[in-house]
Amino acid sequence: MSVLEVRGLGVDYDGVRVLERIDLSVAAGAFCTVVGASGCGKSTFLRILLGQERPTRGEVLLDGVPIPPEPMPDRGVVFQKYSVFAHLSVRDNLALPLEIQRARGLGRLFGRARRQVRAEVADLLHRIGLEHAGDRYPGQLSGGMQQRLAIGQALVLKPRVLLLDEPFGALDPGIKKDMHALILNLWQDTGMTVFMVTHDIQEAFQLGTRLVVFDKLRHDPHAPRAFGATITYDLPLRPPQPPAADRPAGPDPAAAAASQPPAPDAAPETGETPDAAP
Amino acid sequence: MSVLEVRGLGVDYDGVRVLERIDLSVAAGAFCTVVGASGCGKSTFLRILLGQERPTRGEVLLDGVPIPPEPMPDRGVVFQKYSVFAHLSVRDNLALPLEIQRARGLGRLFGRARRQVRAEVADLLHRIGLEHAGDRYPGQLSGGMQQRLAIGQALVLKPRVLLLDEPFGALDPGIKKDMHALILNLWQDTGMTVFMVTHDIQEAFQLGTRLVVFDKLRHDPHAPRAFGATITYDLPLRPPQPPAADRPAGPDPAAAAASQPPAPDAAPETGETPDAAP
Amino acid sequence: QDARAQDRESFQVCWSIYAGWMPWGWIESSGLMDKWADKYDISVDVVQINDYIESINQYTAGRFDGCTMTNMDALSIPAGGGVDTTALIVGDFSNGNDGIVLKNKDELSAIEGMDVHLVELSVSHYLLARALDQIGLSERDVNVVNVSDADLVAAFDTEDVQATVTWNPLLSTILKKPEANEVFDSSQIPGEIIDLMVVNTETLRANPELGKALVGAWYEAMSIMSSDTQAGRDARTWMAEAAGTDLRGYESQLETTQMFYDPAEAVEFTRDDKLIQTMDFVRQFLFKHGILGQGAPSPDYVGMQFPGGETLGNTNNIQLRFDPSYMKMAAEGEL
Amino acid sequence: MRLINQKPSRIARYALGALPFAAVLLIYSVASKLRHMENPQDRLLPSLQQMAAAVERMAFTPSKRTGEYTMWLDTLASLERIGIGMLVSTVLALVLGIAMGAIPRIRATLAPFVGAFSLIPPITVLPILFIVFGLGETAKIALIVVGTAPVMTRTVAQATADVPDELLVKVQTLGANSWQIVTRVFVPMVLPRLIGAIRMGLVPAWIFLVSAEAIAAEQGLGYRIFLVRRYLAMDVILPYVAWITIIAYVLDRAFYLLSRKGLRWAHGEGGAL
Amino acid sequence: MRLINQKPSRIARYALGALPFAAVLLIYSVASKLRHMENPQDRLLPSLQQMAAAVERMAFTPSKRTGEYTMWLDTLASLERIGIGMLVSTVLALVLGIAMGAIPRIRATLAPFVGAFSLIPPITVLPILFIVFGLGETAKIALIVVGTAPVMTRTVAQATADVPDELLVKVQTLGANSWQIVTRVFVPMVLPRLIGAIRMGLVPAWIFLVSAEAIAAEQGLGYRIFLVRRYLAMDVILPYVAWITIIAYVLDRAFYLLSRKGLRWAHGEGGAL
Ligand SMILES: Nc1ncnc2c1ncn2[C@@H]1O[C@H](COP(=O)(O)OP(=O)(O)OP(=O)(O)O)[C@@H](O)[C@H]1O
Ligand SMILES: Nc1ncnc2c1ncn2[C@@H]1O[C@H](COP(=O)(O)OP(=O)(O)OP(=O)(O)O)[C@@H](O)[C@H]1O
Ligand SMILES: [Mg+2]
Ligand SMILES: [Mg+2]
Repeated sequence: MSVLEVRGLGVDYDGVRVLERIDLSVAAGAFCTVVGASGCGKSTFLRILLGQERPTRGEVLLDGVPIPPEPMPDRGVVFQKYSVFAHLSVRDNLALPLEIQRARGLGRLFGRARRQVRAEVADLLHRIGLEHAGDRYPGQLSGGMQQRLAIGQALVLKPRVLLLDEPFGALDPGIKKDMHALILNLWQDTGMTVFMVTHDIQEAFQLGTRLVVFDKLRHDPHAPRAFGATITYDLPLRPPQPPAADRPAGPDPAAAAASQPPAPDAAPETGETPDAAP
Repeated sequence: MSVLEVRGLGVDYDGVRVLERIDLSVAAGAFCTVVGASGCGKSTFLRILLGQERPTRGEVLLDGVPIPPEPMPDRGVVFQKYSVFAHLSVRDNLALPLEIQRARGLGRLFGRARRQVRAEVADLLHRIGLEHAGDRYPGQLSGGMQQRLAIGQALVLKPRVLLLDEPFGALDPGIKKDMHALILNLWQDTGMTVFMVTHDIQEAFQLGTRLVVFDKLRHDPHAPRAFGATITYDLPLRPPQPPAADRPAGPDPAAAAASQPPAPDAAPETGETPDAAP
Repeated sequence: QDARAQDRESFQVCWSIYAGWMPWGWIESSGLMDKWADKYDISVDVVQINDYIESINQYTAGRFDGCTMTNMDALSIPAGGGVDTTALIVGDFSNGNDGIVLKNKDELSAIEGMDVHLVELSVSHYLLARALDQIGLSERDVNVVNVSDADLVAAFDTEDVQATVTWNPLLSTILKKPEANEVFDSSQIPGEIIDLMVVNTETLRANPELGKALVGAWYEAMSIMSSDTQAGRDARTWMAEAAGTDLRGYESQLETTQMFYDPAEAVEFTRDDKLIQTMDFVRQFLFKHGILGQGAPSPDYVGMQFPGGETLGNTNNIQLRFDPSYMKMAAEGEL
Repeated sequence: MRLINQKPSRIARYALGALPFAAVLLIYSVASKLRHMENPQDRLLPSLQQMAAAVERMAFTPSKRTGEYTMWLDTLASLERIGIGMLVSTVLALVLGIAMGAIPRIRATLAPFVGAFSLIPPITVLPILFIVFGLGETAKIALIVVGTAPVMTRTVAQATADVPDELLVKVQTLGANSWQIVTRVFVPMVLPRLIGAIRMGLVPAWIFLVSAEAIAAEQGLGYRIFLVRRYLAMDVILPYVAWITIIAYVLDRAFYLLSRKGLRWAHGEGGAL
Repeated sequence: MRLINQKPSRIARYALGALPFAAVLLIYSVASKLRHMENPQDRLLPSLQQMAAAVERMAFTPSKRTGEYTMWLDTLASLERIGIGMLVSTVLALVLGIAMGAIPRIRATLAPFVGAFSLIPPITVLPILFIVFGLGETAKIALIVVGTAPVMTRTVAQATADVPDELLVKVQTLGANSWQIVTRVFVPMVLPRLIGAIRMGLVPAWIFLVSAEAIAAEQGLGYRIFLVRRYLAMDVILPYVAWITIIAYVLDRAFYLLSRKGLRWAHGEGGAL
């Protein structure tokens, strides 16, 4: 059962072909990792999936229906930076999606409704390990804590698909390990479909149920900009997880991925957890 | 023969003790890596070595002489960010130190003298792998290229000591590998003494001839701010290299460090070298 | 359709701060205006505007039904701009209130070749032209430099200014400087710089009560302020303070202002043929400086009407009327 | 040690800061004394005592005409005008600026016009302003608004356009409609720069206030300065100017503190002058 | 689709941008027509033809008195004043601003004073400017400088203080002395914000130019506007105001392009309005 289907997708920018002939069909519960050279169009592809931009050719279907040409809550996203709101405390960042859903006018709740929302996000706050930092502003958090918050915020509305654009690219290795465990746990619990662009091949192999490689297949030395990148490899790594609801209780692939032998660059935690600093 | 000597160093900030009783004696040609929890005072220690700040107690000697209370060309530095000049092209960034030395008035050379300086830095430009990007501005470079430039710039004047504050903290693992090779090569060629703060323990072990760990030794739960951090471990990893000039031709420790089995997180180069992007 | 020509009940007139017009402020604040307006079943607002030119511009643009201004400005701005205007009250004429001041020289003829600082195209400019005329010089023999009235007093303190023409209270402030010499003043061309309250002719025709109320209030104020009673002193003190000075300062300004406290004198002044001659000087001056109406082909372009049906200029384009009939009513106690 | 590394102590900082003020006062006193020696009735540079007397008269003695304290009356009138003017400008800047920054159609429509409009020196079109807005309080407030709102609007529009695209995409994936994006993202994120714009705008606001009051007013700080200028009463003008400066300074600081306290998130790092 | 996502095409953008200008022109024409129906000699809102005739007279017909073309003469005189004034302000801002931003002692000394000084409305202290600078060109230029330099200085000082500490440490480890740090780091890094400050400063500069030319001028755009205001010649004033606006716009764009071309490094990303 494929959640996301991409058919004959192509993107040109000002006449330069960036992506071409991309066909992809992603099953529900898959964890797709995407790698490719810098500038080959990975972020562009993600922007198309988001609906932030429209493809020059081809179409994208979500659950069989063409996606609307703008971002919607069925597709969550985490970028490398600017993914959380600097003017809201950690707690308010998590409450924001619910406030937006419930207060269609101002987008802001008051009194009991507000307390209610805050109570609802308390569990999530705990799961992303920020319960002690609930009242801090993002500017007072480390990079790792900010990305944890960004992921948490993207998950509040339980999107069908979560899109990640190099979410851990700027983090220290030790912190990265933490984040991998966190994202695998959340993916496993929610049963959502994940699309993650990364520069770290090891990360791509370790996390994904499927690895997608973008590259230029054809190259004309006389017209280097004539051809765009497409999908050159598409490796299944492990079976996607069944949707959270009807998943068997047996050993699950995500847990398996998480319990791989620890990577040898395992650095000790040097203070990026909220309490380590004096 | 110790280049750098730290005696009974202590630092208070507004009555809060950050560092205390630090004694350290570093041999010429050592590659000291420094690790420690976030906020324990590693950057503070580096600022003291730089002369940017004065210690509350104790003293720092360079070649047996107390360091002047401000940064000087005998101690080079590379920070995690803001280490190169955004308004100068790559080539001009490298030429800047020489221009400053030779034009004590304006700090700017013209005509022949200028061409001469540019020729002098051509080799360095090549060694840091930026010869194709010589005319670009730092804003047009990737993070890795910027740090390569920063290191190159810091080395132009051949400082006695090079101080690095998490220079590779913001880079992708693949790029990091490159940078490790680069810094080891340069260290080896120049025979300078290196001090490098890092969060990445693996990096610390892999590069250093000596590993210094900062931590709080004493902790009073009733006055958590009463005691500062000091050096808790000081592990020799391999012998420091002899000064570049009188070094024997035999196998050298830096090369040994560089030829350790490749780390398993070896990611393929995804475009951070100057030519990879289309 | 024309709002000005309609029968209305509420009116606005404006005035600006000047010795001869200070009574208007007092008329408004003391309730005299309301008293007279009530008598004719209308309401009249007397509004203070600090910038003299702006007050005339606003009147010309139609925002006010009446405004205080000099005979010269009445001809050049509203009349020249096609707003048919009637001089309702001839309040005073400048009798020394305007003067030419030289530094360290006491002969008018010394002005030849000098930079003369003044408000260009104002009555000062006119005074200068008339003064030069009398000693056989013309404007060509001096260099006129424009200075805004707000800056004039301070400007006189600088080396650059050796000659200036201005009016009170700037004049008296300047004359306090030891090196300042007044070499010519408006008392030497008596009756040529006249301070008026003008109203829109169409409005006045449709609403004669406005004229009656204004004139009635004005002459009641005149009789009070000219009296040597406590009420008179109080009124003058009020005016002095509103003018930014004290009673003594204000009274010295009044000394060089030929006030027509008695309406009969004003009527007589208006009927005198000398007025026609004065206005002829004025229109020649304006025409020469290109400010008598838009693209005026000759000094006759704008017509003026005087008491007894006499006219000056184009009778098909009468825009400025001297009409003593309301003042006459006051003189005869008919208000 | 290099000059840039020589940091004065706290006390030295205060002493140095007071220096130029003391110098100006000294120069003024000497110049005033010299002029008075030449002409005892000089009005241009009154002595400090004369100014003190004028303040005593204007601020602490009831006016004979109205029985009120002139300087306070003037201050209140001016503050009211500048307050309303800046309020209107702020609202305009916020509404138009965010609309321009956020909605491409509105930006395309208004940006060139606001850009051109902000370059018109308002005092040159005073007659038209007065005709449109009348001569009452509205005109004076309108002059302040016309003089400050366009630049403030441009600042807010730029701040709105500077909100990173990532945040806009993110909030859309959280289901926000355009209006919610305005209330929950644009308005709060733009506030620090709006306060900055208000602080910048207060400088021209005072200038326009003074100009407006010089043309049509019966009280106000600018009016009084205009009125006594014809007598060159610098003993009144200078204290009034100093008073205006003090008020302006206090307002500026107040907005700065408001921003620091109320928008802590925006003042994470970097010192301001 | 959400409003913030609806992007007009290139052509639509131009059309929308022209809209408000067209609307103003239309409203003006109608208002002018109405007033002329009432009074054919109305001067407040001259018709477009009347303004064209005035421009013809002022710009393309030699003056009867001097044989010169009034409008060009006025333009040259004003441009010279504003040019010199802004040059002086720029130099002052650069020198004082960098000194204040870079050298702690100078900052401690000058920052409070410049801060206070920038809040004084300069037109209120004109008499003092006169005694210091006389009445000639110097005084007019001084008014522009006094009106623009303090704010520009503050901007440059802030920009200087914003140069990251890391860069200062780095350049010191390269052996630079204070003066070299100024020439090689502060000046070039501050230039983009200096150009920004000049663009911001040009708005009040025009206002002060117009005020300055009221002092004692014989030509200049502001002088002419002031003069013809005496007979409500809006047919001259309005084209002059439009002309000032056009000049101001061209200058603003020129500085913007200068910054984009000359300081490419500073315009890496982000669009400006
Ligand atoms: N808005 C745009 N207009 C024109 N060209 C664009 C635009 N956005 C991206 N590009 C070009 O499209 C290509 C793909 O860019 P994209 O950001 O998708 O690459 P990427 O694979 O995400 O790279 P990276 O790994 O560096 O993030 C690049 O060559 C880029 O220059
Ligand atoms: N200028 C200062 N004034 C007051 N406290 C300071 C100052 N600079 C640093 N500190 C404090 O001193 C301590 C040490 O800071 P420092 O930056 O040296 O830590 P660090 O070990 O480099 O941390 P990290 O690993 O996060 O870079 C911290 O608690 C910090 O809050
Ligand atoms: Mg990308
Ligand atoms: Mg640190």
